[in-house]
Amino acid sequence: MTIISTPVLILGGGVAGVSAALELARRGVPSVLAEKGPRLGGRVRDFCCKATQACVHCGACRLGDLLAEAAARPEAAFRSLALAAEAQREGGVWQVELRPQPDEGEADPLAQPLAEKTTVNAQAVILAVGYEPFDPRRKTRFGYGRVPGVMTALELEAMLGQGVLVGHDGQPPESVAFIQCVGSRDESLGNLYCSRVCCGFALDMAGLIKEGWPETAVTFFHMDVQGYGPSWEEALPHMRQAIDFVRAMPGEVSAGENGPRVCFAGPDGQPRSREFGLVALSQGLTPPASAGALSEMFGLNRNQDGFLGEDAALAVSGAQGVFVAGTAQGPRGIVESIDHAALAAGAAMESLFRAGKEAAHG
Amino acid sequence: MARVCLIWVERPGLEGLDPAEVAKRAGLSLDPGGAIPAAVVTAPEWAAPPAVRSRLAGKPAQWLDLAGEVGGGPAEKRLARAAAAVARAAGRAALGTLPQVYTAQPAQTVLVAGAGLAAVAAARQAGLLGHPVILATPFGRAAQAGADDEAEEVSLLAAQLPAQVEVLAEAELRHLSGAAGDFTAELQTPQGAQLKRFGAVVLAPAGGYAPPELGLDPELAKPVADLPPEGLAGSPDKWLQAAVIAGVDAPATADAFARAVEAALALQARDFVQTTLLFSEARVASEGGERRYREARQAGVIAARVAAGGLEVAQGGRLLKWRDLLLDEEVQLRPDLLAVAGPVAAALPAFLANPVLWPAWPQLVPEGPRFSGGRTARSGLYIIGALRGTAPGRARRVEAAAAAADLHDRLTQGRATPVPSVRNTACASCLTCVRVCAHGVPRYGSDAIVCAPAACVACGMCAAECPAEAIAPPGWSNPELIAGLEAGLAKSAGTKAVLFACGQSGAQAFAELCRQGHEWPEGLLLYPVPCAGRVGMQLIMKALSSGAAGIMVAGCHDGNCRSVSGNLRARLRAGETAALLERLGLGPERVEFLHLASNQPRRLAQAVDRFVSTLG
Amino acid sequence: MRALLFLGCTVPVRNLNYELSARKVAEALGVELQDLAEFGCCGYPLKSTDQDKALVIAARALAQAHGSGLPLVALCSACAGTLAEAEHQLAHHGELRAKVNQQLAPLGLAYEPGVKVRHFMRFLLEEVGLEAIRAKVTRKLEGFSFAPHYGCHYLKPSEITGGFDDPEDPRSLASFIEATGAQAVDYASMKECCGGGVLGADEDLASAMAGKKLAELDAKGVTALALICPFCNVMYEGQQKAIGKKLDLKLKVPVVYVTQLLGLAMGLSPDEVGLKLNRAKPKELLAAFKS
Amino acid sequence: MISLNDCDPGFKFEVAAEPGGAGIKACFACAACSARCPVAGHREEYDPRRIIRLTLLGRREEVLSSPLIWLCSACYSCQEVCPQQVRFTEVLTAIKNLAAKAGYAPPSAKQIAGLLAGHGRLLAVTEFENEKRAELGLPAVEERGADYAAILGIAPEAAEAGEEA
Repeated sequence: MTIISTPVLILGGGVAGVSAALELARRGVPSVLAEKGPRLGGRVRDFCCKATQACVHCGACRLGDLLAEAAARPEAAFRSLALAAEAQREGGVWQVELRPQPDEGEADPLAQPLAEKTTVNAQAVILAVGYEPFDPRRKTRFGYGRVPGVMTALELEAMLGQGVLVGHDGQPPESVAFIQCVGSRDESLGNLYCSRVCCGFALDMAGLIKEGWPETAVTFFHMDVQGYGPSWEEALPHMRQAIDFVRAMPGEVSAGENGPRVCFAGPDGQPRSREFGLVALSQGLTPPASAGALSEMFGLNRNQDGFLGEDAALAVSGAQGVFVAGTAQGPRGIVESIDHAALAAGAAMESLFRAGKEAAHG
Repeated sequence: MARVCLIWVERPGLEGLDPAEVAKRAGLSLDPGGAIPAAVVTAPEWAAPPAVRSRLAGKPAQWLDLAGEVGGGPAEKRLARAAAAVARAAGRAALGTLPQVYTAQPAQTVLVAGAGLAAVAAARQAGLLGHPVILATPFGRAAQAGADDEAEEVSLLAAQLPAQVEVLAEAELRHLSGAAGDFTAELQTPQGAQLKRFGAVVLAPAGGYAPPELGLDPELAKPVADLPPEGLAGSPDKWLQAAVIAGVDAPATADAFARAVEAALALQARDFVQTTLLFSEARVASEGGERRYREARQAGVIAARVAAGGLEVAQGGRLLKWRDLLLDEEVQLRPDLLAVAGPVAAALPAFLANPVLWPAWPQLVPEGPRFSGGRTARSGLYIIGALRGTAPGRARRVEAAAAAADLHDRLTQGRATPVPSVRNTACASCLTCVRVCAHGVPRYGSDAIVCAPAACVACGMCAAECPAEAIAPPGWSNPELIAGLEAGLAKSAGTKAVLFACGQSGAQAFAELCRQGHEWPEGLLLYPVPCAGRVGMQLIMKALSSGAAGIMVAGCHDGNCRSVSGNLRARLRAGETAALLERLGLGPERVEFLHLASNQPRRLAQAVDRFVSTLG
Repeated sequence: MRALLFLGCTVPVRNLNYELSARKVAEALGVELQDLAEFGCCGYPLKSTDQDKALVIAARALAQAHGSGLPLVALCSACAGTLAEAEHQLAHHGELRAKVNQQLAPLGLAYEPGVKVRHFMRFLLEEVGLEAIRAKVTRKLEGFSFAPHYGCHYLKPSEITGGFDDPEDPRSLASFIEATGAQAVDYASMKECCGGGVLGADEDLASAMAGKKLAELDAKGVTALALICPFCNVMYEGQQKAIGKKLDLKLKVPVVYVTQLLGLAMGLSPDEVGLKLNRAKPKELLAAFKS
Repeated sequence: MISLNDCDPGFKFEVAAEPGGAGIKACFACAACSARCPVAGHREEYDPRRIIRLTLLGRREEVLSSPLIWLCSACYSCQEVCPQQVRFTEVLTAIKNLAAKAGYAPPSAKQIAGLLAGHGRLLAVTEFENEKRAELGLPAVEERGADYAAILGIAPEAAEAGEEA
């Protein structure tokens, strides 16, 4: 059993966690970051660049900068394969037990694998454990896992990242459909929130498809196109020309003769169906799988959507020296997550400052 | 010329390379220990053992991330690649190094000009980080906020301002120039005007709401924040009709939509008031936005989607007409009450509107992923809150926190902020550098170019464009770059090609490919540069004349350059060089620019393979 | 194992084959069905014009069932759905319960929560289990193919049915069919509604709705369409000829009840499962079981 | 041309106050219901979303008098796919109840109460039926019309009359 002491412990090594470590370093505050997996970078590691004629501001490339800076900052120590299993607070200090996770042999040069059970004594803790993509199997009607050619937007992303686009029959599809809000804006699932990033994410991918496979027709099933920055509003009219925007939530995706068949209502309210070579489900962002355990461990509330941190001002007030950064707190994009980590880091620093002052006066 | 030694630091990716053999091939001696005049180290500075770092303090050392340059393939090939990279670095190390000369210490005081949550939060954070802060507010006290901020929250935060924060009441920022470490600001207060020097400046002017231009009668149409008195209600026989407009010409921002929904809810809650919410897209991408939108519908608000630009406004808003998209029928409404939601906005400070002194807004505040968190292209200047269109609340706190940390880092981490060296003997005061530097580093002093002490990001655009070779960030002058280029090309085998790779994109992608064991074409010399913008025509021509058959420049995608236009400039120069080659009959295909992101290694590998194969 | 049987309006008058086969299958599986003697209409037909009264009618049946302490099973999907929904509503809303009981009082009845209402097939699935059913199969219906029709109220609304089978990807009837050794056919219009609900309001519409499935299965060629609801039967069997005429199609889609298939597979004779009473006769099946 | 000033803002609340009607106001017009409606597939003029819309706008008479509301087959497809839990099948039941109160129920619907009051069921059971049942070894079925007549508040004679009508 090893014992480490640090002003701040960060749980989660995705962009938010790494950013939090860097933000603390920029403030001169040392930290220890514990990532349960073998590598830093989280889900963003699997995201591809979606620039076509120009950068679309997705921010996926920022991971490179972050990791490069992280490597050069002596204030931040990174531990991989380290899972927080227990935590208790004593005398204003969190004692968090990290347990080593099985090594799958994918070591990250920036992180040191946790060798043994370790207790970290930290004055503040930042939870940056990310999100869980909605499991589209819960929306049986969209055919995921049953209908060939139906995939998640993340799976499509991985494919596009390899420069490949194949549909239900293993061939480049003549048409691609995106179905938005799968798992978002859905009272029947209890997910009564917009996942914020999916419109931009899907349309950026649509742009990539139109660039790489110009003959492919793209249809975008949606309810409302969400904003994504000023240049986005300028780009939307062009997208509307290149892509078929259908304002309707499809009723069902079933196996058709030539690929997945999407049934939806036309502008006249009449049901119709169309077959696509590939259907991508833009699954929403849901609270991290560990949200329940962490909220219990750290005595932290969850907001009404189930994400960590109930009070909007939590990142400042930081009850008990626990702060939340990135998508663990709610759906947000990559750049937003990076910046959100600055708020958590700033708040953590303030809590150290306050604790220091109290100690000096006490 | 100093004799250069190779200091071998073993790193993942360097396995199987024999240090002695690499040194021999590169024409260096392997570190004999003890005092040495100059060195190439096979690791980035942060990864080298402390002993090596202290040994080399003040020495001309080239910290080479060799593992990010070699790649995979047969041992012989990897050896050749390593030797070329080491030779390239040695070429520069051999020139020795200039001691860093600081013309001025960066000023540490931070100016926060503005009011409201963003301003107070930024002042507070910067103060906590130990900076003296002047919070110049247009109001009588720090706690006062613009129309777009929650007054209570601002008061709460203002009450917690640390002692380092000095509040300058009723102050106006009249003039601003300079960059990080050396801003000059003219502040007008009731006590008179004062000129002060600041290390960093945060602009966070008080904001308000900008109502959309719909030809509405201001007597009828009120901002959503300004709803009619509570008592106003209809009767069972005569319901009052209220309308709330939330972005019908162009979709509302999520923030404006949320405020419109709140207003609609408030109106609908009154007795016998029927509220219709008009919008073109339901922008629910805000925390709790979807929930409140549903709440409003549940309360009885009629959600009316109008095609963008499809709202017909007559009689100043007393008659509204639109087509109901679901029924495909015309609908009209004569509202008794009308509330309008617009995006947050703040007036552009007058000095920023001066096109001679300040770049246009899109160049100053580029909308790229590298300019979030309040950052602007001008080093040390942060624009946050309403002026940037940032939604009230947490998003402004985020910006304030990010800006404070960034400015602190910039003003205190001397090693990260080199000051360009200017050879005044060569300088013709043509102001090219002043013009091309996006970060505002060089400015014309009384008789020479002077550089802000904490502003340079070493993109090297000044050096690339300076016709007199008079200015360069330390380590990136033409002689240094060319020495490396020549030395590296001399050790490259086969068909020689140079890949100039931007540190934000190309070089990162290259290193990633090396980690994956990618085998690079023989004769390819990687030349990492801080920004593609450093690669001017001269460097390209020099590479060609030093034996390279082709030059590829890999820079960021449009709109993703840390220095705003380094990528575009590089592409322009590559194009010009290619055109010149064509005129000379040498073939324009020898020079190519590649747009790239750091996470596009595959694209880089394919482009390089294709490029090199065409060189024959 | 015992259960209370609720027959409803249609089954005991028009679908004796269904009733017969269900009773025999229950017996073979060791399920003792006790008749709810006072049964009548479940209230469903009245819902569209007066759902308050419909609820009281449903509550009447539930009140009568309560004393037995047995789970209530219905052969008709609409009955099962209506009674389950009424139970759900009344159990959860005290005020509603009081109001309903006021109206039941003159009949000497009082509703009390606690009757578990299920469709007969669901009851078999959950209480007997496919394993036990397979164990009773003595005569595999190999070589035959049946297209299951789930209908609407057997599965939906899933809030009431509790999602025992996924309405979007239903499997339960197919698993019964497969338990008999026959092939369960997957087909495009499997989830379509029979249209029975609008037969009274608009016969053309109802015919068009039922016709869609009949036309697909006619073209596909299955041994029979397999049902579990007398309402659906009205459309697919009772109206088949009329629908064919209306749509100008020669429809010849045999129709059976799933309970009949289970019975045959368990060794019951065609007569015992009332196969004679089927009007859209499953000729292949009849031929095979002639002897 | 619809004038919102001439619509009945109270109509949606009226529908919502009926049992099962509460979900109507939650609709955000995603059209999933229309996509899955089997009736819409056969009847061009039938569109669940349209009925919801007209109700929300307060077109009381237009909705209640529309013969379209009686075309729902109550298959619950719309209810299952609705992401906002509008429960349109139940909402439409609420609307039909209001329409019936306003006297708009179609003849076929009107007969039902009479049948139930007369026989306690939709289909009469005579001796003929019970004989047939007996042949097959099935227990006899009794009519329980009186209970139903009492619940429905219809005198048995009136029930008979209704049936004949």
